[in-house]
Amino acid sequence: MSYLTSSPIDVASLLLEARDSDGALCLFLGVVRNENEGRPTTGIQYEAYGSMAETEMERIARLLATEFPDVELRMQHRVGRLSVGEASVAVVALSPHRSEAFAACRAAIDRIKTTVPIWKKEFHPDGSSHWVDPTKK
Amino acid sequence: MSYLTSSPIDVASLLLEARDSDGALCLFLGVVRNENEGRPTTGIQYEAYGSMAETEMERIARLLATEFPDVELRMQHRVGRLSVGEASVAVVALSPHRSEAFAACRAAIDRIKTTVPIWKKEFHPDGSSHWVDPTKK
Amino acid sequence: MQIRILHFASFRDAVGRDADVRELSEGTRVRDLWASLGHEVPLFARFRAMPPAAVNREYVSGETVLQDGDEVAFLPPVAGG
Amino acid sequence: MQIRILHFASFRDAVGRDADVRELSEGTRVRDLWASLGHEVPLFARFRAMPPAAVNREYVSGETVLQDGDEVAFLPPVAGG
Repeated sequence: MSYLTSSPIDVASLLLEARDSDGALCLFLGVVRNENEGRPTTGIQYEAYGSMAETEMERIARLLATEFPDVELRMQHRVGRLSVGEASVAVVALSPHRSEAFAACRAAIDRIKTTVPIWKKEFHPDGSSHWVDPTKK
Repeated sequence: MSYLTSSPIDVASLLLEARDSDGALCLFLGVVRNENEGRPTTGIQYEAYGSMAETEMERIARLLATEFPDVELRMQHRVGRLSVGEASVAVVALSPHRSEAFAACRAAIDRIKTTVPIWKKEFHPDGSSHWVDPTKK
Repeated sequence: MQIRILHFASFRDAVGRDADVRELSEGTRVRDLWASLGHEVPLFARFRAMPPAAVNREYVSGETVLQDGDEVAFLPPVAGG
Repeated sequence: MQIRILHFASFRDAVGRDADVRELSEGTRVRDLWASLGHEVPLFARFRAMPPAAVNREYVSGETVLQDGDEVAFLPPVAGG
């Protein structure tokens, strides 16, 4: 399965089939909001450097597998034009106990946001748009 | 909606309908595992002091609403006999940003496990069973 | 006055019933009730401290004075999730 | 030698294309390429430090020496999630 998808993220299928030893599942969903930094938003265009984003998410998965050996991790990031309320990213962490499930899920989404080459252009009610720069806050 | 259910938890419906201001969703699922404390398990019977469990989960929800005013919280706990792989508890926290979603979700499941009057009897492959006592570890 | 006691999980197994109705004298505290149950239920007598108790579905301290019609429960260690 | 440069998001908007092919002399480092692009693209000239760069889909430092056939990208601040 690839980490990027241009179709709506199928959350139900990401949740399926825990291992018999899994007692905990933590899912994180990033959802398109109706505002950002105080400005109303009507939608977001996600653009990826696709081949590198796949490589980078694979690298994140490999590192987290070392840091959390009991955790099974599933990640998917959507690309394309999304409306308010749609999921842009999903991370699922399954593990025997809940502490590692929460920690691995949180670490995964934090790293995805930091290193995976994906960009977003926000659209506003007045028709204008701009590329989001998280380093300028 | 009541917090306790004797039917399988409908996770999909718990995930539906974020508010337009929600940018983050964190779901925790507790799942019946195939072993506990080193002993193989074939299933778990969850028993609740139903009316008090509802009151107590409502109290947890109220306290967390004060601690995390931006978070919308949904919780459900299953009762009855469950097999390995079935979800026993679900917590969903929706919020504008991910930090509170993770924190509220984690706080909710930690408190559910500590104060809600629910008990579990584990069944083993040899047909024996016992009530789990988390204070004896 | 009359109160109702509910028994759950391992406590129900120990008592052999899931509920009891009991006549108490005015002023009986939750901890007095627990102490009297200890004379009847061997498992309860083995507790050094009173387990968590609820009156009318709310956690209470042992000092709580019981009232006519109360629903009382002593709770084995909870294990939800 | 020949390399390919990919432009994404705000950088693509600034360059006006999503890719360029370019002839470079042997020994050209990533930071040399960035400096030369700064002479052509006003947005790039405004950067005090080189942005994160990738060669063949892996993050690299500015000292990395480019090879024939490399796929190079300078990356605007990422904003996934």
